[in-house]
Amino acid sequence: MDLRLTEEQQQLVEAFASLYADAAPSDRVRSAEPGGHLPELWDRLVATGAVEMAVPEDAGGGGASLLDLALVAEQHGRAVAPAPLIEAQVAGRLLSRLPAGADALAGVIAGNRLVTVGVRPARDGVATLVPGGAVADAIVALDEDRLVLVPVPEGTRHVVNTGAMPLADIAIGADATELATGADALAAYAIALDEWRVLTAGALVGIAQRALEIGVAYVKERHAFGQPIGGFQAVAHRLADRATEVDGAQLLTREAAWAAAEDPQRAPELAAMAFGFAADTARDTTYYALHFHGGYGFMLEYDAQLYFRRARAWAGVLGEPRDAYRRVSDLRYAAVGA
Amino acid sequence: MDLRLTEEQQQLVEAFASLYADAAPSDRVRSAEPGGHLPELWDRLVATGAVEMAVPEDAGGGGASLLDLALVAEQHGRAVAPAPLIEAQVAGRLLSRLPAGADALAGVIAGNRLVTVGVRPARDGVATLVPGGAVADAIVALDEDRLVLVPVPEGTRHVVNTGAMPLADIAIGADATELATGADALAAYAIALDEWRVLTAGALVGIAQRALEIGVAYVKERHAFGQPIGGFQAVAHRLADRATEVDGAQLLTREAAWAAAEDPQRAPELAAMAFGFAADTARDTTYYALHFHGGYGFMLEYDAQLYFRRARAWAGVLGEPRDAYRRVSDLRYAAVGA
Amino acid sequence: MDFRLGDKSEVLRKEAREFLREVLTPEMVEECYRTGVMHNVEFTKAMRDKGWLAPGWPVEYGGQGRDPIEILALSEEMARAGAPTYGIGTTMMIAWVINMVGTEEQKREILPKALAGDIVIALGFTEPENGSDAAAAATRAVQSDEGWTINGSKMFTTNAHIADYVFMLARTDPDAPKHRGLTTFLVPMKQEGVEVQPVFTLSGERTNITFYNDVFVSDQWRIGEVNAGWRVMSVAFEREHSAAFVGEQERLLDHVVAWARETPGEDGLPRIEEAGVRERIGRAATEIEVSQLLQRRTAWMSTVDLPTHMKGSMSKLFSSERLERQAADFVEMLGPDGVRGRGDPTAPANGEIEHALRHSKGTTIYAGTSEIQRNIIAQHELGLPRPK
Amino acid sequence: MDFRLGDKSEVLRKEAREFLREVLTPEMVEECYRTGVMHNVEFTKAMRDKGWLAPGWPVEYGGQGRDPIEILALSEEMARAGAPTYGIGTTMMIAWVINMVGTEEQKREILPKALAGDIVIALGFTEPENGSDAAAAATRAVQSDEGWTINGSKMFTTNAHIADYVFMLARTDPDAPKHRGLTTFLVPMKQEGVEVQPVFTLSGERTNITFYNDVFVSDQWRIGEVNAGWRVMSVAFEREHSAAFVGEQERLLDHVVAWARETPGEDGLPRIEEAGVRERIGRAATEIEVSQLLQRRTAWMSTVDLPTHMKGSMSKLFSSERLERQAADFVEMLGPDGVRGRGDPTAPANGEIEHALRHSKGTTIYAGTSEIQRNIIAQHELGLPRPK
Repeated sequence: MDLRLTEEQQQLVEAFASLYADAAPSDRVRSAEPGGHLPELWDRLVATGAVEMAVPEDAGGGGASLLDLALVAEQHGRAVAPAPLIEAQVAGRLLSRLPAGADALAGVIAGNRLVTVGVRPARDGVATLVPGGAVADAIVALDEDRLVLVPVPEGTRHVVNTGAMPLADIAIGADATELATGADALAAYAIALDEWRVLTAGALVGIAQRALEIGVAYVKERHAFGQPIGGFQAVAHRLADRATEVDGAQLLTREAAWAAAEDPQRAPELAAMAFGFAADTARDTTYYALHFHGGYGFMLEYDAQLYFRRARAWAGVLGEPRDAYRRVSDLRYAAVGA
Repeated sequence: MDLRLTEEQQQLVEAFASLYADAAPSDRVRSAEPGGHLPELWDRLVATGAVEMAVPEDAGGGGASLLDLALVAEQHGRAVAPAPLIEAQVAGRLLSRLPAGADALAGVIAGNRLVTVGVRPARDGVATLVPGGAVADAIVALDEDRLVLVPVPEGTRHVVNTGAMPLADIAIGADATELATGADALAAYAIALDEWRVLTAGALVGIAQRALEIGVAYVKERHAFGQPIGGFQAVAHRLADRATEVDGAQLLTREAAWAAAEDPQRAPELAAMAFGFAADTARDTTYYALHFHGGYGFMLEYDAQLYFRRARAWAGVLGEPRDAYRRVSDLRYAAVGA
Repeated sequence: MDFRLGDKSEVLRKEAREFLREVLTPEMVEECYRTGVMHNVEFTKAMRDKGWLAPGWPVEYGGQGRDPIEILALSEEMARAGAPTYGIGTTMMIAWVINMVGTEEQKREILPKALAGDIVIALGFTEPENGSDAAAAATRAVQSDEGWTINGSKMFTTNAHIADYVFMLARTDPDAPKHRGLTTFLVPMKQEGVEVQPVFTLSGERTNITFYNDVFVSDQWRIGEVNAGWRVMSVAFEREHSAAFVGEQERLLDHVVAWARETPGEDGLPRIEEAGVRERIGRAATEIEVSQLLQRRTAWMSTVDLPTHMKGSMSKLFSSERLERQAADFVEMLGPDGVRGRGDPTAPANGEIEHALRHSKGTTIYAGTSEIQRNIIAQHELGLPRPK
Repeated sequence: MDFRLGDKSEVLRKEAREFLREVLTPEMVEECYRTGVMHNVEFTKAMRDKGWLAPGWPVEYGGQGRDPIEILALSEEMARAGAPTYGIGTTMMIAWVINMVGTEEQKREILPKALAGDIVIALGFTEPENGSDAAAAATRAVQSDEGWTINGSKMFTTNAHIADYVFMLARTDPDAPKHRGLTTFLVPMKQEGVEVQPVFTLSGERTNITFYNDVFVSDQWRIGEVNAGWRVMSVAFEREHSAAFVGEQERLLDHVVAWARETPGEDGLPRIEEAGVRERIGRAATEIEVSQLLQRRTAWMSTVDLPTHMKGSMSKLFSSERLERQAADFVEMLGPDGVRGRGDPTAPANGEIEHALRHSKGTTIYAGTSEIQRNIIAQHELGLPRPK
């Protein structure tokens, strides 16, 4: 057992922390609302190889492990960064596993094509609430048992949403290209979804962790009835519970990411666990971080609400934590829908 | 709107409070375990007319309203009284609505026959976990679409249970007498069950209320780190939440009992609400009342655990609060199973 | 016992529903959302015409002499419909204070206008540096020739940008104990030195921060005795028996049930057929019943002259906490569509459920945070030592 | 990163499972339930034969030199099987203290017997008037000729009735600040003046209250310096990296899953097919994974010499709170059958789920209540002011 990051991983974390601090401070996050996309940030991410790194080396990418990407995702979440990085990384990896995806992948690696992925199968020919869909050039979607590459039409409408994400509902039109069909398509999509679960869990851990820091800093500073409000047990104990859950969510998410390569048998189960628990944790942590700001937490001018909204929406586009827990039970105990 | 009790109701409450204080102090409650029946208490209850009062006047009883009975049930719960009063009252009222129940009813009113009721339909010919079944002479049970009076066989086994209740699994044998069949049976049973829900809710309110008093008294007296532990917000705030819920559960249960006569259309819905909410409240209140006793709460010698166990079991023989809430939805919005 | 509100209340409730159907147009509701302002002149005038600006005031003061239970029925319907009553509420609260402790001149000047719906009065209690602890107000009022010079700032002065006055709590004796050095003033807003900056919030509601820079207020606008401001405050709140959110809870559940009935699940059946959905809806319905009972109890207690302080805290605490939890739970229950926001044409229930998630978060904060309510209940209802 | 416990741990885990299958007979388990005593001589001897009484002690002191991660695998299996290790735990904890701070004579006398499983040492920290605040101990030890006279009482001295010694925290200088006037003693139990009264508990476990009436303890049995008792206590706890209940959580879930697979619901299908049941099982499985990771982290941290204090609190807090919630939730999930108690032949899962409901309630209380753990985390992990 070893819970330390390698030196390379530490450098990776620091590099992205500093990229986000520089390119996505909270005032820019705020000004990118409601569309939720910051082109300068996206360009920086592409330039630094954040998408390319996710693609395996034999497909021309950087060959980062899912654990490396999860560490980046934590930083992404800490910054509540307005850029569809996780979806683009997952789409890139997915394309790399599909011979028919080579062309699109080339554009992704070259950095001149933004491709994301719909995280639920299309319904009635429409991929709904596709993360990054409102700003992507194309998306990968599962339509029945076909994986297709769908060019995003001009003028695709951004769906207004709680988390100021660049979401869109995208109809799978005649110009969609088939990438895979049948069992191959389903298997590739299942892997992609698990990767998305883990990386989104990583981002949710980052959201929760940063929200906790913001909340703790506030209650240390704010005084009421002659003392810092962080000295009241009603405040301190709720935050202690959250700190515990944040630590747990981080360990679990890192374990799930690690397992993708090191313990593939447990990886799907751990991905569902991490997604459900990180979503619960991000929701509850951002709740209290905001709540203990009192009226200030309710102000758009304060950062707490940025985290509060995204904690709910980033997870919400896939489904609620209860869905994830049912999936855990199914994967582990082979009941319904496993 | 008037939330005051009448003078008669106040006298009723005081009379039963004093009966229980006298006949069922906590050391006797404890000594009646695990069987959960205190014959002297039962005799006192019968002698004071506690069963008879529940039966309508035109059937030879005292004609108490369900609200009156709910007030008695609150006192019953406060004392965690080891006697199947609620089941006997409900059975008496049920028998009074069935012509074929006249004989049995006569014995109930005369006080020489203890009849209770199974609160779930029999399964495979067995009425399971019948409250009071281990000490009853007979029970009323629903077997498919037949309501039957079942003599309790000699040597019926007491089911060991969390709440030290006199529960039994009772097979419906050849000596069972038919009381009603078809729609009549189902309708009469439905009313009886709603009455049992309301009265049990009343008892759960009593449990919660008394447990809160016990918990509050303890945290006022117990000191740690130089102050009464009730002065710590971690303690005080949890108890404030419980006090609020206890008040709410009492209002709701009284409303449900009142509605049986005054607002029959809403009565079933309110009965389900009261049962679910009182069960939640009793569970949570007894939890904290015990918890804030620290190690002492864990000792059988202290009263907190008496309440903790009964809060769970008295409600549990019907089902969990979630079932009650589903029923509320069904009754109100006419979905499944209404 | 009698759990009916009574005929007068039910008649009033029916009348309110008809009124709202007629007067509260979708455009008006939409305007509230768009501007974030819960005050509408046209709506206020229509309320005035019904006599509903001061339904609880005695008839001799221009009210309808209704009891707190009738008023509850009225306000529950207003909240359930999402009517813009916030400005009416603050204005009439302060008008009542003036009616009770004001000078004849103040009454002459303010009451007719308030009762006519012609003026708006905003509340200036909270400051940037004090929230829950209103008595810690630091805004100074210094006596000068025939008046007072005010310096300081007030936070969350909702409606200040459309208000004629801010009813302000200011420190007039910095050397006295904190509750004894305060005085209340009705500060006219249209004057030099007053600055109003908008503050936008998570729910879309607009509030303000207001700054007072050498603002002169004639002694005519001092309300109550000098240094008796804290007593005046208690007059302001004595008719507020609780700030529960039953109407909001009901509105949310209405939307959720409609959604669950018309939205098919994966099996093609309406989602209200699912065990989990039924459970969540039934739980919310139960909590609403409890919220309503707790609120009605405080109203009823005030009709029989029982003190409502702790019971009002229970009502506010329970209702707001459960509203918040319900909104969060229902947004999750909607599944991915739950993230579609109010304002988007594809949002379920016109985005009302998503909006409730954001709106409800404020209800456990303003009008006394949940933590303050729990302190009150612990200390005054349970007799615990004052929590620290 | 590497989340594997490592080969040595997995080998040990397998060995532990085999050992438990062989040694821990149903009769032995049943005896624990019946007597409420989590100590069994036969089991202890079998543990000794495996070298598992002191697996983490250095080899030169009679241990196996295993690292904290291996020990975790071992203790997790013990807890999952419900093995009677409580007496072993307290005995070896104090044996280690003696190994570290005891005199040569004390070591000679105690260590071989402890390592042989021949003696039981109970803990005497808590008193009737102090729970969470152990340093407030009031039991007095007064120096007399070549020894000490002890008067007072200790609460929750589990196993005192079968113990050879109680390791006692006693006040030796009532005038010193509360942490500085304490001394620790190993009090032989078989002597005049010692009285043990049984205390029965909600879970069925038996503990004791012990009274000390002019009990003479020779100075030979003073452990550590006079008035240095609080320092000695820290030695006792320094190897306790966390008191998590992962094994208990796993045992509970094992029983629940078996029940859900074999029990038909109203539709005749196994209950594990129900959405609600799947959700509750999956949530518990997730929380167990988190409990395990938090616990393993503290063990791992100690292997790389990182301080584990706050992280141990997190592990204990999370694991015990979730165990409690899971037990309550699962009992409700069983429906009415959930009230059938351990000991009844009709109880689902042999009553283990019902028993877990009662047993789990203690886990958030002993070894530092959840409130104490939250105080520690708030103060030391988050840097908040010391909560009051």
